[in-house]
Amino acid sequence: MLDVIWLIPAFPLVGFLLILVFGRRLGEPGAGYLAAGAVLGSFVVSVGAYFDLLSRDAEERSHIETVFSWVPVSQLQVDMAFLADPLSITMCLFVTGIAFLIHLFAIGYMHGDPKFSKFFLYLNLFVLSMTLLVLGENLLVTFLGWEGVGTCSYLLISFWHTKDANASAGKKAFVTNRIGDWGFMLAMFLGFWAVGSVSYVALNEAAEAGSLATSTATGIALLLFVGAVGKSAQLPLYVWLPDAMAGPTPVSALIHAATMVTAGVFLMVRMNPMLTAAADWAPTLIAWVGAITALFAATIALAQNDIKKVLAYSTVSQLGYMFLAVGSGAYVAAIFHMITHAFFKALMFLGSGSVIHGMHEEQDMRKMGALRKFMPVTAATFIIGWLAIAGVPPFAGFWSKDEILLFTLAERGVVLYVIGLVTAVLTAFYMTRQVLMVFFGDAKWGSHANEAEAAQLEVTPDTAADPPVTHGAHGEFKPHESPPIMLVPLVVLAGLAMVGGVIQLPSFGFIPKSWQYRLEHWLEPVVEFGEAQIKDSSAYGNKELLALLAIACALAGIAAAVAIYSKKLREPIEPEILAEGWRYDWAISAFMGGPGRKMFDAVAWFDKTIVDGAVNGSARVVSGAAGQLRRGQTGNVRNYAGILGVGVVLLLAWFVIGRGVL
Amino acid sequence: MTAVVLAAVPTTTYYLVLAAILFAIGAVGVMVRRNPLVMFMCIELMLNAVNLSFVALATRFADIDGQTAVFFVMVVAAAEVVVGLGIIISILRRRPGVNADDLAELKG
Amino acid sequence: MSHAVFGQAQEFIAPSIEWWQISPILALVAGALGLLVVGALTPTWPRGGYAAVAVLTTIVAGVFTLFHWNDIADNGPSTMISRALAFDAFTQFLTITILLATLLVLLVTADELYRTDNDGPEIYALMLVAATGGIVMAAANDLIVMFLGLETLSLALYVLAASDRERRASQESGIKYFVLGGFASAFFLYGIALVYGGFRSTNIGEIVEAAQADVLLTGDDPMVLAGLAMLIVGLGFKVAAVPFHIWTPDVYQGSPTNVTAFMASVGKAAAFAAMLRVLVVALPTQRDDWRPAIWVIAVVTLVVGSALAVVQTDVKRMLAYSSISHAGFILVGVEAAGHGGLAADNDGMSSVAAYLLLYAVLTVGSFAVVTLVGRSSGGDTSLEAFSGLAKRRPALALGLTVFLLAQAGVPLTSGFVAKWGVIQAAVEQESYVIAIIAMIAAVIAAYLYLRIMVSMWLREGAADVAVEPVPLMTGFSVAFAAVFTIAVGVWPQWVLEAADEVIAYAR
Amino acid sequence: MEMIVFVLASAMVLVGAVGVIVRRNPVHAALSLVLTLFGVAVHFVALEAHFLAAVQIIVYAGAIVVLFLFVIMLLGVDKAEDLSIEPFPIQRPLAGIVGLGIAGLIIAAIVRGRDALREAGEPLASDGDQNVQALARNLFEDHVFAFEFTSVLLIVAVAGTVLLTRKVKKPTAGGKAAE
Amino acid sequence: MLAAGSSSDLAFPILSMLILLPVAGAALIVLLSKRRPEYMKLVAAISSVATAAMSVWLTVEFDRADDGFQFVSKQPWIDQWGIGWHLGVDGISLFLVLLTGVLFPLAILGIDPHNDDPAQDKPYFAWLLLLEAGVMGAFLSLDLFLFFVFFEIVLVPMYFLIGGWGYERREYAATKFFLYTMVGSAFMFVSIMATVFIASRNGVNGITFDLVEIAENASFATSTGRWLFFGFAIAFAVKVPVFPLHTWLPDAHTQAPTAGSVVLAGVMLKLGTYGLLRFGLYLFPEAAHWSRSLWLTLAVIGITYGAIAATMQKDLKRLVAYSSVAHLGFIVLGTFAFTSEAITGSVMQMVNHGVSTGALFLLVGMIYERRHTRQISELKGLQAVAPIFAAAFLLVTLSSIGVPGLNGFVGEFLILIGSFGTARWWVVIAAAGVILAALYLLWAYQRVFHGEPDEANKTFPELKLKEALVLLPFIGVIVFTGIYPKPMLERIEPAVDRLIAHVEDRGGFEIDRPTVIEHESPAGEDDEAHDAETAEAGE
Repeated sequence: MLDVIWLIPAFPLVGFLLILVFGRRLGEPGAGYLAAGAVLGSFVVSVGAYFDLLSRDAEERSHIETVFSWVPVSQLQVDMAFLADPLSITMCLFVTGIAFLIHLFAIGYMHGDPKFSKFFLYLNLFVLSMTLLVLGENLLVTFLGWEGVGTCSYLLISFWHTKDANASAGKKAFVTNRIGDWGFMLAMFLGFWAVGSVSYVALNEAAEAGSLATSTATGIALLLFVGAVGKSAQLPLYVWLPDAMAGPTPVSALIHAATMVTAGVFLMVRMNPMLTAAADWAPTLIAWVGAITALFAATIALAQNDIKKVLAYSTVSQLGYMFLAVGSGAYVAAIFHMITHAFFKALMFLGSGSVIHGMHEEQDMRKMGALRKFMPVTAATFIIGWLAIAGVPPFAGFWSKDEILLFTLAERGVVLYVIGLVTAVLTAFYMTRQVLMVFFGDAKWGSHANEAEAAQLEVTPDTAADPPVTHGAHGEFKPHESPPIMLVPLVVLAGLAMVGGVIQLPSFGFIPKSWQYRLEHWLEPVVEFGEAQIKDSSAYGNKELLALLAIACALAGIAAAVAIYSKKLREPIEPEILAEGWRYDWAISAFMGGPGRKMFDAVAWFDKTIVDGAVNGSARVVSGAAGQLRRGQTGNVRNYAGILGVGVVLLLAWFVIGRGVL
Repeated sequence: MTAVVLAAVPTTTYYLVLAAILFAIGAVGVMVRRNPLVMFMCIELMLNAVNLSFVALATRFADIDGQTAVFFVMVVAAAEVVVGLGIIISILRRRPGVNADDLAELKG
Repeated sequence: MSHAVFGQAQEFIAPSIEWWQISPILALVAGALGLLVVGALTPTWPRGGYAAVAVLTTIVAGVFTLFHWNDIADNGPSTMISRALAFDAFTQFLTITILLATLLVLLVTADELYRTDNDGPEIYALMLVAATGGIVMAAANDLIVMFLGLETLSLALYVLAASDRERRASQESGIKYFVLGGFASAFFLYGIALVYGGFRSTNIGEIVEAAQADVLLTGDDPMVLAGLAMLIVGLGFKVAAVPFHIWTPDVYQGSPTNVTAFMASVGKAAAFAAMLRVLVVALPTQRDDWRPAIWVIAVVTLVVGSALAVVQTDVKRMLAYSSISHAGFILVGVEAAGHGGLAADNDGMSSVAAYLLLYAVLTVGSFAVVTLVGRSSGGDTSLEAFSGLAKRRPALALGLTVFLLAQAGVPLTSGFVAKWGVIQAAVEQESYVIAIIAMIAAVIAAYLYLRIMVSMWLREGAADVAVEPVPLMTGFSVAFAAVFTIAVGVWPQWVLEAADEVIAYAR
Repeated sequence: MEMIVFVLASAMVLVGAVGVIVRRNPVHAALSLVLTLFGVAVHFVALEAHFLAAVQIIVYAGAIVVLFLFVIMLLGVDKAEDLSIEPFPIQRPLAGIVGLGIAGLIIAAIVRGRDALREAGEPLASDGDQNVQALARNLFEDHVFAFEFTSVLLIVAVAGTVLLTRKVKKPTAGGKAAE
Repeated sequence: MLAAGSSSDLAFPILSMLILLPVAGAALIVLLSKRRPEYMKLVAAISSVATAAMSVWLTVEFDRADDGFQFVSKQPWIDQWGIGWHLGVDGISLFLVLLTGVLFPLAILGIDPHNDDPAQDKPYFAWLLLLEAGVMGAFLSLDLFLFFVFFEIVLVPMYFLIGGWGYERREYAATKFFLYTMVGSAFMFVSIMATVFIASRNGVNGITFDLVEIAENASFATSTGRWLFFGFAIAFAVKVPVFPLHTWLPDAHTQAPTAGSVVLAGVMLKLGTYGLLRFGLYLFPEAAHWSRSLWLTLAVIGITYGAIAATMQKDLKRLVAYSSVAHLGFIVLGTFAFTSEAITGSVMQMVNHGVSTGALFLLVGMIYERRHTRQISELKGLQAVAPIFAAAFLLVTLSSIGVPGLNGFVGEFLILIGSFGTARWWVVIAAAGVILAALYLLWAYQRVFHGEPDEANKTFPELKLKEALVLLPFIGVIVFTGIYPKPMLERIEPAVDRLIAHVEDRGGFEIDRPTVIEHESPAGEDDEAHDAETAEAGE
């Protein structure tokens, strides 16, 4: 099966091409099914590859499949080649799996959209890029996927491009990502010049063998991290992700929660030997960035009222966790959290999509409430997701988060651990707030039924593709449950969010030995850093205690939220500054619109006035001088004789005085 | 004193210096006079200066070539006068009393 | 030795006169005389008769010259008639140049004269005689002979400049040219006298002998240097080198256009030929003295000519300034020739010769178009008169465009070959600075050509401009010049080969 | 004696020359020119160029100046030129500088070049007869081409005069009257 | 030994035909009656398509294993000066020739000049064909004189195209273009001759303008070489254009008719970069290496400065023009990095830029045809009314931005990665320029295509079939070379390697190469497999 690993990207490619050519003819829902089918094909191949790998010895679990030579110049020999190893196949599995589910969901969600087939065109292109990203044998193929997903993200965020906000968000995402790509590219260059290759194997082996200078390794690691910061929306480049919610909700689920944004984490894990070889402060820096991002985003999420914005900031926060893990050496935990997060966050995004769908494009949580009665399946699955993210055992999120915190304490000390813990409290709090506002309490939409829709059409037409077309036919406003095709993915994801934790259970006494650290063992060939490295730390010794502490924090957060938003024991504190995201975005805009713009204007002015001015100026000087000179040509013959005479004298002077014997 | 003067013989250089002065006077004349005919006369002055130089040098070198050259200069001067006066006449006939300063329509 | 010994009776030895070798001159003079005498005797000739005779004369002279060319190739250069004239490739090349230009100008002149009904033998005769003067200048092996040639050419040109007697501009240009020309001639002549004072001879061959002896023994002679300065003044005037160019724009503009063409082609070629004779052939021993002067003059000429051309509004005047700029270019070649060295590795002279030939044809072509445009617009040759020419007369516009591009030095035209030649010569002598200045000046001048082209191609002309048919002979000379321009540009080999021969000169 | 002749003749030359450029009336200027020409002729005699002296008187003073006077009379341009006004203020100083420059520089060259003047050959015969003979011999042996070529120059003069003074034909329908 | 390169035994003078065919077409057009304007385009199309076919054939016949000049045609021309009609093509020029061959028929077929008077078609097509001949000639010449002739001659048709069929300020733009370029050429003019003469005294037998002869045999004193190099370099720098000599370009591009812009951006600017490579590096390795810091700095300034200036443009065409300044900065950067990767990337980027920017100008031209404005502010929401058009535009934009998988990326990437080792800090800044490219192009795209279309733009017509057919080759190339650049790279690289070997040999310096850490892994085997594969291909 590994020989046909190229089929994984090939399926979506074919799907993409078919929809490109026949998209309009296929129409709805044909295009959707075709796209979903293509992704399913990839998933199947991934599963096959998984079992193939599984059947090999641990040392043999790496296979390179070269499709063709891509950029062969001199020393730089880059192949279009795929690396099948536990890490990439793991990624493939969950990427294609979730992608398939989301494709299904989208068939329902995008129902009636005039650009239905185009949506799936982009979606398949995205899956293609994403699989290239994770399967790439070298940094360049990964970069191809990396930029590819960025481009798809751009296309999908600005999918409803007639709204300026959507278009801006798409552009913002792309450009911000590009800042990160700058780091990625430089890392590649540095790697190439240090090792003579950009393939992962060569680079990682060089790092492991210690044949790289520490400074080089640090450079590569940090530059890759810059790339990861861009792609995975960490401070200071996270700004694009909340805006990216302008895209259709399946996009948010797939790209901006489950897969693309985790690419940065994947990359860091992929290159983990480089991090190990780097100077010590490099992983510490990464951990700090991750932790601060996690906390920072969590605080912002506290005060958001847009159902998707909450999830977006939550995503940023969770990604921060993953980087905290990476920086703490918990690579497996990072991957683990990536997977569980993919499950529950995709679930919740889809759930929110279902809610939005059911609420006729309403996204403001203050206008929701009590939806559990109208959308029981959505509500149930959403609640599972909520429990997972809040860190309530035995849901998936608890296990992964717990492991990250364990490693953090063991490797990076108590400060970061506390930050992580506080973030966990906040996470539980704001997620509970969201659940309460959306599904519980009083229905706040009933009172302003139709005019609400009408008003919302004009005032906050956030994601309105073309509401009148989708739901305009409804005579009266009443939330409704989504069609089965949307619910099936929800249910499947809810199941995964519930039991996803089993792939990497900690070594608690009550858990059978064979169930412990399965993911870690599986990833062993790729990630050598694991449980063994922290075995001697005191934190490891008290891991059960720490787990209890984490549970306590989660429950505390939930309790507080219930107290405030359900029992109304206290007025909610939602400071303006949090709602505005600490004004970070505002500051950037102010800078770009102010001094930045001035700088650009200055360059344009410089170009026009100085550079071009010099050119035109020299022309003017010539004609000006000529104009002056021209006045010597008086037309008077005696003047002419005088000028001639002057010439004679000068010439004579040269010959007689200059050259003569005088 | 007188004897000295009488005994002195002007050398070739004397003639050449005289010729140079004459030439310069002629050149100045072309620059300051406005009547085309007079300007023309000044050119004749210059030619005479040249002739004087030639003859003085011919004598100094005992070389008849210099005198021959003067002969040709005279021919040229004659021809030039004919042509020049022809042009002047053809202009003055149509624009009587015009002087060199008036003929300045072409310029710049 | 020319200075005979006096005091005793002497047999008169008649000098041998090489009739065959001066046959082009004889042919031209005969043609001119024929025109004048027969023209005077039979007042009414058939239309075109004068022109036909004149053209025929130049062709005959040209054929003779071609024979001579081969002669020299076989027997090497020599001098003629008591060493008064040089019979060498340089002479023949310039003779061809002058005759070709004269031929083309005669064709244009014929059409011009019909138009004003001024057809008469004199103008043709004067042109033939002027060409003779030019040829003599180029061939002169004696400064006195050169002076006579120069005067012949100049006097004829004075008259021709003033020949459109009813036009005030023509009158003005005639008198200006005459006064200043006489003034400059006087300097030239004085220069001869001073050189004579230095070397005791006016014969170039003897000057060289004397100079080689003198300079080696006693170093520079200030009198010679002063004479040299004066000679440069006289020749600089004729070639229109700054600051002795001052007459050029006015005279070019004021003269009848066909005469302007003649001045710019024949006059310039002859003057440069004379300049080479004086500076390179006669006074190579003084080259360290005159080369810097020529350098400065060349630079100033290039810059002033090009820059002033840019601010003009009259096309004739523009072309006048452009001819000044071209003179600067040729001076670059002269400067290069002044670097000495073996003839084989100094292309200065040949590049100048080639430039003169190519430029002569070009400029006649340009002015020929101007005559036609001036005709449609009632004598107006301002830039506006050229507006929309491409719409009215595309062929004519194309022709002028070819000439202008060539003057700008665009490749695949003769102008490029010419520029290439002189710049190559300069660079060969490592005169990089002057080469670069020349090229920059060429860019400035290019603006001028572009302006004319813009006018022709991109501007709308006045609606009421009459579209006169192109007269046959002018059309022919424009076409010939254009084809020549392109042909030489594409296949310059033969011109260059011929020009390379001019290094074999006689003294 | 020779010195006295020289000084006197030089005085004639210079006075005449200055006269040409300062006399306001062209007729007076022409007469001043005659004075100069005579002075030059005297010098020619002193320099034993007898033939040229004669030609100088006959052709120059006799023919050319007469021609000048004739034209002045013909055209009636004997009106005095007002030399007190100079429309170009710079012109006269410029002329002065140029004049001084030319004279000064050439004199400098001559004076410095005196030592370099080539040695004389055998002295020229001092009587007029032989002078004419020598000149003739020189003319027809060494300068025969130049001599013959002067005829071409004269053709120009003739043709030019004819052209310039010929009556203009009335422009016919086809032609255009010039401005 | 690096001899003059092998000439294939092709009896057919294909290179000469590439130049002469368009000339013949132009001549035929000139001879045709003005009253039959409909034939003009036909003749132009036939002759340019024939040229294109021939250039394709050339590419097919090209022997990729041969690193020397192929199809060499060498005839004496001006023996007097040692000038010959010496043509040849190697990996560096091959694709530029192909690009020229293919771009012209597209420009001729794809865009009609906006002539009020059909009679004006005649000069238009004649000029275009002459332009093609000139550009072809410049890419094929192996003789300094010949090259200069072609280098200069292209100005004339371009001048007339801009001046005759351009927009509002065409006279100004055309004149500026002509004169500016001529100033540069003035220096090259002198430099060429000096090179020849100095070479003739230092190693070359007699006077010859033959490029290969001089490059292989002449030795220049250090300072002489530097002077000469700068003479050449100024001309090329103007043509490229390198900051701060670029200001003619926005004017010329903006005012030129669409076909003119396409050709100008597509191939004419490459004369500069190609010249730097072919003449600058080849003839004066030492000088080029010595002055590299200057060039790298100017290139990087060009990249960032061009991008920033582009961001602030209000005119869409002008924006694209400034983007050319930025893109060509990359090419210059790669050229002066001296590594095989970088120079190969530069050559490739020359072609890529030609395709991408050519296509962009085409599209902008189509917008102008429809809306009669190029002002970004007057365009809005076009994607809503013309989605296919928008998609094409977006694809080309992305290619221009340098998104991987499209052609723009490969060249840019190769340049940057190749330059990193020899010009590290410049690359760091240049790579940041990539961010800016996304900024200005996407911003422009957003302003023009996104949003709700207003009244004026509501009726914007969708891409027509004919237009689509013209765009198709561009898009095909954009995608194909992005995904599979190997056919190009393997033809370019041998020539580049040979050039670098020559540069190292004559310049007397070593160029840094990446450290290679041997490792035992499948990747290593792959490398060997590569070699085997290349060797196979070589046979």
